[in-house]
Amino acid sequence: MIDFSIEDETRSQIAKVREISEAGLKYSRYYDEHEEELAPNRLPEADDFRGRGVAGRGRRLTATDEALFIFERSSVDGIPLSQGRRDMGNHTLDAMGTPEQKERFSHLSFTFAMTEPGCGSDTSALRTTAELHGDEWVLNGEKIFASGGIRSDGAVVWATIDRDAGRAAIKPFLVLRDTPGFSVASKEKKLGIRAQDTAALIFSNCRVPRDQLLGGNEEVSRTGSGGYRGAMATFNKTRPRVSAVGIGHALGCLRFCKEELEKEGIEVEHGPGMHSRSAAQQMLIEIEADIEAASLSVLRATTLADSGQPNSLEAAICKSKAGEIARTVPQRCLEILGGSGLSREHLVEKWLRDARITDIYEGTGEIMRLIIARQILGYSSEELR
Amino acid sequence: MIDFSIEDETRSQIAKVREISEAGLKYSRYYDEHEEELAPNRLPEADDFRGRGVAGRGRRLTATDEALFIFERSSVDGIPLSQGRRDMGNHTLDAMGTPEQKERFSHLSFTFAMTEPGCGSDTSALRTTAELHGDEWVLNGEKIFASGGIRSDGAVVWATIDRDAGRAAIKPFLVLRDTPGFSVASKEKKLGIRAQDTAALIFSNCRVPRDQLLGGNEEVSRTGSGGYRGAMATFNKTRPRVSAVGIGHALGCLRFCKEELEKEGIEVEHGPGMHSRSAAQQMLIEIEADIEAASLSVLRATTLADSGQPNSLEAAICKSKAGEIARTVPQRCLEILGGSGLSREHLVEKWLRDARITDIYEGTGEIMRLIIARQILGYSSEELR
Amino acid sequence: MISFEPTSDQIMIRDLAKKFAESELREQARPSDESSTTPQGLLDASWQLGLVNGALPEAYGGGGFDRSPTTSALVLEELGYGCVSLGAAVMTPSLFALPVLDFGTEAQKERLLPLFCGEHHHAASLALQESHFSFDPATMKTTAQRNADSWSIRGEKRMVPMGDRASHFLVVARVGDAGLGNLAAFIIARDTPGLTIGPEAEKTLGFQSLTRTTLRFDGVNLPIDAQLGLDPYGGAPSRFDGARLINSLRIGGAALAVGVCRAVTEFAIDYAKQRVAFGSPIAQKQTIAFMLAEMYSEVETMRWLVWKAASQLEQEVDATRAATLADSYVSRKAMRIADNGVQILGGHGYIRDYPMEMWFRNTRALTVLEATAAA
Amino acid sequence: MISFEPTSDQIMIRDLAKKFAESELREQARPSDESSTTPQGLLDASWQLGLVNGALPEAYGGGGFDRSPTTSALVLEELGYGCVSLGAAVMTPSLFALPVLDFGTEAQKERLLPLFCGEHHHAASLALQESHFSFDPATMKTTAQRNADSWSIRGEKRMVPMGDRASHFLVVARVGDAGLGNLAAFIIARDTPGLTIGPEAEKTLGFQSLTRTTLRFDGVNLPIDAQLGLDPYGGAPSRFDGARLINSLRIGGAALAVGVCRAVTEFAIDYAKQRVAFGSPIAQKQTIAFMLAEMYSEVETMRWLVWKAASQLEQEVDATRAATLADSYVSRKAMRIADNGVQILGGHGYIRDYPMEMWFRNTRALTVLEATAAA
Repeated sequence: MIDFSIEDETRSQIAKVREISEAGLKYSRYYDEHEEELAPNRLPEADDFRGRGVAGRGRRLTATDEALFIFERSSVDGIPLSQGRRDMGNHTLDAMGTPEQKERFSHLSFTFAMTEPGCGSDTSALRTTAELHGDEWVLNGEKIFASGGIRSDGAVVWATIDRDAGRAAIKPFLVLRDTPGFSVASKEKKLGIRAQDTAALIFSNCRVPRDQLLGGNEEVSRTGSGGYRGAMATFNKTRPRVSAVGIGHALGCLRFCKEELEKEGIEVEHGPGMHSRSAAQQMLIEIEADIEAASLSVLRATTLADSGQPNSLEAAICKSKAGEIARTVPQRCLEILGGSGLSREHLVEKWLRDARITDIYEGTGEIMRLIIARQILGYSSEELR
Repeated sequence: MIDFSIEDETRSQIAKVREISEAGLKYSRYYDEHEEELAPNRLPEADDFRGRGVAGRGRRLTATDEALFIFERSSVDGIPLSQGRRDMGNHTLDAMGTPEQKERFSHLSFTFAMTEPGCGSDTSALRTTAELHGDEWVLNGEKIFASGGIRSDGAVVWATIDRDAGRAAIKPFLVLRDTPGFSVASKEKKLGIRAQDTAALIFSNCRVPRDQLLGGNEEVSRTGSGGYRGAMATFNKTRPRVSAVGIGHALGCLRFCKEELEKEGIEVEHGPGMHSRSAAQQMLIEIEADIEAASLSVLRATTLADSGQPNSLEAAICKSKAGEIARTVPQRCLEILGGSGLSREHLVEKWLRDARITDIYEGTGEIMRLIIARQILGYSSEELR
Repeated sequence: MISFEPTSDQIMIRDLAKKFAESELREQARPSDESSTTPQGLLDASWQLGLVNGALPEAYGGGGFDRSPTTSALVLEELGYGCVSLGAAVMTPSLFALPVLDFGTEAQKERLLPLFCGEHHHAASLALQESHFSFDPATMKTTAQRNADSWSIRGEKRMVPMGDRASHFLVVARVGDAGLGNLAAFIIARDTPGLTIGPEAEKTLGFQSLTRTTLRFDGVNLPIDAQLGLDPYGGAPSRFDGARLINSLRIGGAALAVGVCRAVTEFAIDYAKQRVAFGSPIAQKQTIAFMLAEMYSEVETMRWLVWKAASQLEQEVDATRAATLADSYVSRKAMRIADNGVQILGGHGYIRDYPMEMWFRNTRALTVLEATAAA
Repeated sequence: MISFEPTSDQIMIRDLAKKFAESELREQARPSDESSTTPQGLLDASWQLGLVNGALPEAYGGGGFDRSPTTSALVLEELGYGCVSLGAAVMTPSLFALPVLDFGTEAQKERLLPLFCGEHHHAASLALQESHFSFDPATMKTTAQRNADSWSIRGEKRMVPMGDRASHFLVVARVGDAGLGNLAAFIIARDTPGLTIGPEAEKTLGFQSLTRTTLRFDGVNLPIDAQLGLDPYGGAPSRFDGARLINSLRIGGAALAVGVCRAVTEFAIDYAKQRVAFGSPIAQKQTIAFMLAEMYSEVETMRWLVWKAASQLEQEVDATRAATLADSYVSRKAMRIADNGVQILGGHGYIRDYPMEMWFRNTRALTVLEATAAA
């Protein structure tokens, strides 16, 4: 049955998410302005919620519930009281790891190290190499834009085991933090998401046990796309999540606008038509509609995932929509708020900066449209590039 | 000196253009609804203006004045009281004809026959052939979307004299209406511009005197782009003109909106900011700004032409801008006007249909952006396609 | 719980509508548009599908399926896919029958609903749109004045669908100050004194195959029980809910828009894969491919907005927010999709040999008209 | 007659500004942004170019060039190209001096303009922006109350540029009902009792290298002749024209925006031609190439709108329409250009190693702030 209602239990969990998020709010601006500091894995306020945690503790969260929680958390701001033991690389471990690897490593957090200075979405240009020397892989190369690259316990590093073999030879390796030859080159200074430790990583003759090739498949298939499929499986899970983050910030901006304008006597009513609205009211309704649309596209992708259906098209669609609204909504809200909205007294300007990453990381909007177009047109990556 | 003021003399000419255009207004809807009829070359009202004509009679019009007149005429509607003796092919004659050809043919009107069923902007795919048999060119092929293709005295027909030689072998030929083998296949039924006779033309063993190859150059240069340059010279003149037509219609829509809403008590004031405006007022100001922007881009292209400077980049820019606003402004005006705006009692719905061609003919908006991109990036058509 | 899955019953009805849309509507769309007529034969044929009477209770002779706005949304998308204008024509009787079902008194239902449960097509309609350009349902100008034992209606309605053959009209009028809460609806038979219909059909940009006329009310006098939802002997306030009606209309129109946009996108995809320029299909140019990707994505997204609003209507929670958001989003995106459809076809999008120019006109008309369909 | 050609004098001044922008402003932009400071050395260096005092009459010690809004537009574009925030800082004294020149009484000019004609940089500023989110100059809340022989100012101004070092402020306040016609401007010295400055600099999204502070007026009492343009002994109405001032500010801000957008476009073009993906420079992908084409086209078009409005200001015809249209167009397009600039650079547009993210922040700030520069 077509249904968009949220069950009472989920509603109360969302309310709890909100409460927890509000408790972390006092750190939002601090870590935005002190990017050189790494927030502790557990903030003091976390203790207040010990044992009262939402979801994820007892039963397994659905992707849909998770998206709803992320909307809420990011609309407040999104500094987590306690850093989870999961990072983007963990999704790759889930998707590609052997049972043994999952058993050994799932309690650790792994950053996802794919992008290189000369290679973004075009993974065939990847230059980091892994050579098998006896029972060890020797990794050499440089990675950038690794989120959580300083804090995490290790990295899922994408490297080629045969530079002549193209994408088929690209494989993910689990590399633990203390492995000799694994070092942090720098922590990026960014427009936004400054509380997140985005790092450039260097692998210099970094020796990794042979069984830490994720999935264990050492073959270079001539037809397949190698580890790329694993990267895709990762993205199908993480794209709806990062979409939800960006949408949450857009929602935060909208809420702020509406609350502040209400104080100044400007309220938005949904019923009357365009000719009964002021310019600001019209903009707010359009913004709200755009956010609603992007949110529904996320939920479409997560409900497919929850029922075990393929969702790579829908994950790309929601990422593309979310990227667009995460870019434009905070900008439009500032148009409504005018000069005073720019002030760092409020979070709108921070959400504008934070949300801007949505259309960039985990594949830009352009890459999303490429993925969508290939699927709906039935074109290979050779036919549409 | 940077100056955007219009001289008094030009102003009074514009007023006359308006008067003449209003006299033709009664035919607008008629020929829109009776597309099977060809409007006479001279409407009865033309007599009222005999000898009182604007510009173009005595002195040579600048392209800038012409653009200003077209804005005005198309904002009223644009049915001309008397069909000029010039059609798009005449611009090619001006640009490429030998002095003898100009002398012999300038008093006639020529449609511009380039597009074919399987070939739009990609002229290298052109299939119409011209073979030299003795002292005559024998033309064979089919042309579509020839504006004025029924009314004009002849056609400038683009054909290849060597199908293996690519664009360099494409040449324009002057073909008079009564030449055996030249026939009209059909008159197109269109979304808009129904008063214009857009035709599909057939050339079947159509024999044309050898000296009617425009410009007379029978060589196929290995490096040049052949007659293509002549087509470009044509477009650099006609693109600002057709841009002005589309902008004029957009202006007509805006005027209608403002006048009608004023009657209903809704007025647009420019001074106060966004928070003092209604949704409709805000839309109208944005529409007005968009029209102003596109108009200025036309004037930029025409002033360059008037001072003998190259303007192919600016002609593409203005066509691209005009195409966009000619598409969107009537649509947005209908959003403001609501259901009643759809009625054929008013001209807005006609302008929406008429103006929609602006972003299609003489190169789509996509082709314009390709031209702009190549120029600003310094890329050849091989490097950016 | 959040779910995007129609029930199997809904899928059955949708598929029925889809088949009809792909054959009948598609086939008759262009000739009907060119001749500005609504073919009665098509309406009669559609009647056999039970799209209008299926949702009416068996007690009045209907099909007895549940009255379901989500089912309506599914059906309307398919009809819009076939031809948005003929699709709206097919569903025009619902514009009358569904409000009667939703808001009517028992007496009104007993009197009127059986009209739609016969073997033959029965035309009735809804009159909402008005002449002035700043029209908004909340501030409409047609008024109903209550007298001792009658109502007096004054005003003018435009673009009333099927005004040429409707036996009854549901006329929405204002009974107080501005606001959707002060709207009332009145049942007016075709031959009521003071009501002037047409006489000419209105000529408009799109929707040519759906005959529309003007209605003028020069102090039309109506009995008290002509007010929808008001039992003159019951004493209770009217059951009519203007906001709910407007929501239902906004959602219905948006559902049609999803359909026509799906048609546009599908056609543009096929065309772009066939049409060769510069040595390869234009679908292989990034610009065209990305346009198509965006069109496809928006059609999906528009649908979810419509479904969400429809499901709220169905669950009888206030759907005003959801309907307004769906309307806002769908109107903006639908026009862009239809416009891009024309652009992708270029000159071929501009001539009437292809359906694209018709879809373009119909979409522009659809998204500015109020009251084309009810969900 | 319509002409897009600057005079040779204008070209000379523009080139001077351009050279300064390309060297000094570009070099100091990032460190100033990161440290949130306006380097006094840069201001002093700029002073030697005569950008502020060049347009002041020789009678007051100025350069004696004609006061020309089109020249200002040319200069501001170049400064915006170098760094929109530092460029605005350099021109901040004009926000005070130009209105005094345009509207001041002879006595006010004699007293104040020489301040800007010395050898050393002199800071003064304009206070317009207010706290509330629905701020609009026409409906501002700061009021000036006329008493028998004094004015009393109440209210708060925000984001006042160079509030940390300005010797004088021109404060715009409302003296009647809403409307630009009821605005007046007042000359207030830094040490006036009742005026509270800052104390802290305001922290904002962009424009970090232009120090801005809050000004609070708790019943500041001013002599009658503190009103700009009013000769207390002349009896004539004030020469101050609020609409003209707002027009000048809107055009000035838009001119800066053209500059930063030109910088963004140029940088993005260079980057896209260098950056290789999928075997070729990304500039060869249609999507990126078309984005760049659009950015380039818009920068050109924005410039013409600014020039047209500036030329009307110069010819002393009412520039309200042209200024509003330029402001509307430029604000919308500038943000899109800066945003696309970030997008084209991808991750590299997001990190502070490149100037793009700074231009992005500055553009968003610029296009929502009032009063960043005067034309």
